[in-house]
Amino acid sequence: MPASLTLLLADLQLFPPAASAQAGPIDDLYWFEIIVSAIMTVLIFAAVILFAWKYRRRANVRATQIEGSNVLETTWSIIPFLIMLIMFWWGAKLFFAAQNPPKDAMEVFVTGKQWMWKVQYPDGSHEINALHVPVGQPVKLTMASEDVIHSFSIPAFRVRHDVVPGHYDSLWFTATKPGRYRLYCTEYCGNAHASMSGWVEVLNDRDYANWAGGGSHGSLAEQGQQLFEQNGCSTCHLLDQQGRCPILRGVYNKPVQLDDGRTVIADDSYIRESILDPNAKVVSGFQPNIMPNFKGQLSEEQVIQLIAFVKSLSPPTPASQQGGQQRPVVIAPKAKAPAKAPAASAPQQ
Amino acid sequence: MATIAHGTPEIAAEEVNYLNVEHGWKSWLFTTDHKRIAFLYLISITAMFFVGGTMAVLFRINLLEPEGIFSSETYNRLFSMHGIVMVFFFLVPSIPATLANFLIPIMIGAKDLAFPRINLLSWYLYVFGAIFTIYAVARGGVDTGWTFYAPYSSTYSNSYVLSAVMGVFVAGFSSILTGLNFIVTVHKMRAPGMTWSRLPLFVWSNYATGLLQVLGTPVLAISLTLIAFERVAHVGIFDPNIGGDPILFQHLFWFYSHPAVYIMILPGMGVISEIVACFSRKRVFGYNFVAFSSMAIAVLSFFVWGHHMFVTGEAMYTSVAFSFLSFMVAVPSAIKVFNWTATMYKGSVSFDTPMLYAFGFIGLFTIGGLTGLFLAALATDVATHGTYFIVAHFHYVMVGGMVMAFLGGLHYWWPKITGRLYPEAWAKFAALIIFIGFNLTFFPQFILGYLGMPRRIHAYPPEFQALNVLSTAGASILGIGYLIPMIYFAWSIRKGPKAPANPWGATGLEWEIQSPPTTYNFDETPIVTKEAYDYGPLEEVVG
Amino acid sequence: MSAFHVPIPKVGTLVAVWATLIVLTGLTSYVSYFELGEWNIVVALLIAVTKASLVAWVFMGVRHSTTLTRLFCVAGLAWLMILILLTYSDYSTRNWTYQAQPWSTNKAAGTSR
Amino acid sequence: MLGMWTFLITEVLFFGGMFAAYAVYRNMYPDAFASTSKFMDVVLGGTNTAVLICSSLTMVLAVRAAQLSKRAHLILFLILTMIFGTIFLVIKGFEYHSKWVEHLVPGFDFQYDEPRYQHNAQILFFLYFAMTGMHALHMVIGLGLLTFLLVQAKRRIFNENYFAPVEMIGLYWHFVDIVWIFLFPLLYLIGHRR
Ligand code: HEA
Ligand code: HEA
Ligand code: HEC
Ligand code: CUA
Ligand SMILES: [Cu+2]
Repeated sequence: MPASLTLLLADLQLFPPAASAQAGPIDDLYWFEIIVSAIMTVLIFAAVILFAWKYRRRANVRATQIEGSNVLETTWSIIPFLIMLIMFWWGAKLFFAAQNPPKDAMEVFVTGKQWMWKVQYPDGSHEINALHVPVGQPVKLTMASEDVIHSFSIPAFRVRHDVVPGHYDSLWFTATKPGRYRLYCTEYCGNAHASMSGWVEVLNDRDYANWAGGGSHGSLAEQGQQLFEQNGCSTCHLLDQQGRCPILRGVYNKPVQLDDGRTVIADDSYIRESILDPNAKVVSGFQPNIMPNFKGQLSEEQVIQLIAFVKSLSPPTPASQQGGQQRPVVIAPKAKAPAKAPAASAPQQ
Repeated sequence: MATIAHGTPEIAAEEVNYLNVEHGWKSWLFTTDHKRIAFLYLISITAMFFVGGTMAVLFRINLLEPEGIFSSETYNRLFSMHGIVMVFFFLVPSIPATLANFLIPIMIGAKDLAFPRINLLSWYLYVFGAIFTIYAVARGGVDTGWTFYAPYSSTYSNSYVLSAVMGVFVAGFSSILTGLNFIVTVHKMRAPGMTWSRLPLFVWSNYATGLLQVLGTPVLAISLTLIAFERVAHVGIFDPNIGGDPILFQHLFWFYSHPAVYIMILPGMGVISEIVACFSRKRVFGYNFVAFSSMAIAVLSFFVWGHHMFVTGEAMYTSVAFSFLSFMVAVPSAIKVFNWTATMYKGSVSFDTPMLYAFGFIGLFTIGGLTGLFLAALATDVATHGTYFIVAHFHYVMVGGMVMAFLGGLHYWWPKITGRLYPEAWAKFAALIIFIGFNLTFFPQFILGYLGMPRRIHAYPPEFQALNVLSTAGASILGIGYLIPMIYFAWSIRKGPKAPANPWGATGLEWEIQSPPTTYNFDETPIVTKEAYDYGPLEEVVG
Repeated sequence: MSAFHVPIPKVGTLVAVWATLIVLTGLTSYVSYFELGEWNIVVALLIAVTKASLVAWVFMGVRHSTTLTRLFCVAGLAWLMILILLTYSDYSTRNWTYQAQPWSTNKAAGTSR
Repeated sequence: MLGMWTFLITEVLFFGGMFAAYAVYRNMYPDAFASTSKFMDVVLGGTNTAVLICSSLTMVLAVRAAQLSKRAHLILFLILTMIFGTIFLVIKGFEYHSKWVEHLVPGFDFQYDEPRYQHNAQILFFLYFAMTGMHALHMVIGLGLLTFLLVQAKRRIFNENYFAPVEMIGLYWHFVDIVWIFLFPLLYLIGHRR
């Protein structure tokens, strides 16, 4: 057995690689917590051992009764609390910073289903349980689930987000070190939950260009265009003239006036909802119940392609930079946002 | 009612006590004596602990090999049942339904709980719940994890979710009734002179636990009911296809289940307060603070449930609030740890088995609690959620904390409960084995967790094998460690030396009556004139 | 517990409360026929709270009860509010986003290239 | 008595879970929820509210009678309370029946005449059935308890020194009334006549 033991130990790893821009800062916090914990643990162990030994029971020595001490109690409530405040503040700061992707983030779509991750790129290529990203480039994942809750996790990047069916979840990171890292599903999702894992490949620019160049299938938007024809969207949504339906050209990321008076930004989630549950938000001036419900007929992957097509109908203007997937800089309601007039609910900064 | 003692001469010679007043199974199954009910509970939860533990051993064996040994179906059922059995059928009722059930009336100078029949009812509910759950196992098990997350549990899983949910639901009511009983008992049944500031800390912490049970459990009940409706009739409440929101289930579930983790630690803290005081021959340092911190934990624990949902897409500002409140709830725990430590200062410390468990508790709970802070901090939670880091965290608090406290308390009050002594040397040996086995099992899991190993997986990447093998090795040591007390306790019930009324020289009403107590505990209602920990003259500390 | 002097409520009081409750029921139904926007629910809930308090205060005898009982009532309500408000806080603030200064792209790019 | 109050707290939170769900979904789908109001019969709902309030009055009078050892009154008021409770359940039964006929029971061929809200309205109807159903269940239990009181009253068990069970069941009954006081506006009066 010793042989196999050494083999095991050779693999022994104690700390994960840090391969994204946010990994470092999170590790710093982690180490801070470890050090605080170590100090506290040692202090308490030391005190327990010291007292237990020094005041061990001896004949004729009686315990000294002590009532307590408010000063001590206050000290050992306040000091830990202050230390905890640091942890809280630090953790929250990093968490906030991880919320919204930078404007120039490259967008990749991820669909989770029992039991695999399907990854789609804007150029139309797709892969299963694998993700290729260029180094140094912020990447935003837009994630949907076909069935139950999954959770997309890349430990080396210290990122993770649940993928809840019914809407888009997102996640972003900037990979900093070329290499292969594991990705997992970390929300229990049924029998083969364990095999819902794969690899992230971080490539340097040249390798990434090579890898990305190979696509022969049309871009995501082109695939979306095909679906647009096949599913009869084009019969109603004529590209340039308005019939019973809104024109989709130029809609993306613009505010849309709804029939109940609300205004929403036509982002990915909004378009997804418009396709899968068109009546949830009806554009003002149009009738509900005309557009058929595509739930159950289109998979989340196909919806992603359609969105890419709709997006391509709104060519980036100087104001909205490349790719078109930017979020408005001002705080804007996410499209899933239920109810509430945005003016009332959007807190400024 | 039952036939009176056709007992052996030996028993006949014995003083009358609650164990030998009546014989026959009827005298047990229809008893309303809180002590007998506590005994029934003790037997049932021990059985459930071994059921849950055996499952743990089985799936730990599976984890020896990266590609797993069992099928994923089997593995998923094992850990789900392990979690369900351990949480709802072992740890939640562990100390409250056994030790506290036995001791609260005695400690406050009462003859029984306020509602003896409800107490018995709660045991029956527990048993029914357990039967439902075992039935689910027998039919093929449940594979949802103990958290029953929708829509997996409500729509997708094809295991026996319904009967397990029913089981937990029923057991939940048993827990509510226990809590209700404690609350009313503590309010209404205290002996004359037993003021709130004289209550033993064990009573305080179980009172706080009672509040948690009463306020939290109904919400669990309703959320499980909704899951059941969804499963049976596809009503759509958590179904994203018709606009239902699975996250809502998590809110309702954790509204109970976070407070539940304090149901699973507060009684343990109470035990430790008693043990530390007794074996240091000292009153607990800062009695008021320790008592008050139990209540603070009970109240604050209801404000933090969202910390289980940081990565679900919970609103960012809500997460921040929950994170902050999670740190708040840690402060009273810290107060307790410091006070126990300070109690030993200038004490007269002896190293009997219960005290060893108390040391174990203080150390392991501190580690478990401190790693809880890693999870309460938003950024590090994102890095560790859903991994073995969480598994390690909660075993440190639940097994390292509560199970240690339970064993400590069991040893401490064993002479009172059974009237017999246990073999001290074996007990010390077992405590040591358990401590070692425990750390070996769960410490490696912290490392695994930060490396990214997800929980609830039957197969894992090969680079994690070394640590997993260590962990399994630890689990088998731990398992043996748990067997030893089983054996000597069983032995001691029949053959152990007779225990005196107060083997430890402790204060407290329970030590002033005979071991084991008579059915009505006290011949006449005691009048309390002293505080709980009256170990001698007092000295004020200034400073 | 109960053998002692319990204040016996006057029939008149009870009937008056009953009448008020009936009137309030009518009122809340009546008001619902008007379009008050967000206020509809506010009014409806205010009336409901008033009715519930009346029932608790008079019919359930809270007005004569001990502080402890009152404390329990308040606790029940407080916990209900915790449950509802904190859950609600999640849903009602999901659309509040925040554009932080993320780990600046330049910095990341700078270190890696 | 304290035991009863404690029990009522658990009841508050038991219903509370559903109220929380209601709050969340109503906030998510205000229009769909409002659209269901045409299926909610305000007259029946209002009548039922009144019936329950009357039953609360008779209940409190029953307690009073018990406190004063007026056995005949006690029995009378208990019977009245039970009659009101039964009326409530019968009316509720009619409402359920009409929902069933109109295919408005989630899980049983649910159909909504406004396709636009088909899905989200289903959630409201489920909540409607869950909440009122749970409430009705409590009413049924309450009627059982009242029957028990009635039997005991007939047996002359209660007198001015012993009436705790009447008081306790009274508390329970009033609590069930209070739940309805909230259910009525929330379920019947939402977006009414919009
Ligand atoms: C007995 C049970 C128990 C107890 C007592 C605790 C105590 C705590 N827990 Fe734990 N927890 C669980 C059982 C428990 N937990 C379980 C079962 C889960 C997982 C459920 C699942 O998903 O399956 C979980 C998960 C869990 C999570 C969610 C993780 C995730 O899924 O992403 C979080 C996040 O905040 C958390 C935090 C805390 C905190 C802050 C405490 C605090 O109360 C700890 C307070 C104690 C201390 C802090 C130590 C003593 C203090 C000192 C010695 C003072 C010195 C301190 C300083 C100077 C800072 N826990
Ligand atoms: C509440 C109490 C509790 C207790 C006491 C335990 C006790 C143990 N737990 Fe448990 N555990 C949970 C609560 C608990 N657990 C919960 C809530 C989960 C989450 C479930 C989920 O994800 O849904 C979990 C999950 C969990 C996992 C993660 C599984 C996964 O995510 O894939 C692991 C892995 O190691 C584990 C291990 C153990 C071990 C080794 C013990 C040991 O302490 C057990 C020791 C006991 C025995 C060993 C039995 C007694 C001895 C014998 C029967 C003799 C025979 C045995 C030998 C000779 C070896 N537990
Ligand atoms: C039978 C006609 C019809 C078909 C087919 C149809 N739509 Fe629509 N669509 C409408 C109408 C009418 C509206 C406006 C009312 C509304 O929002 O529901 C609309 C609205 C939309 C919107 C929101 C537009 C905005 O300005 O905010 C999007 C996006 C959309 N449709 C995409 C699609 C896609 C993609 C398909 C095919 C898979 C499709 N539609 C098929 C009729 C149709
Ligand atoms: Cu997908 Cu786990
Ligand atoms: Cu928690």
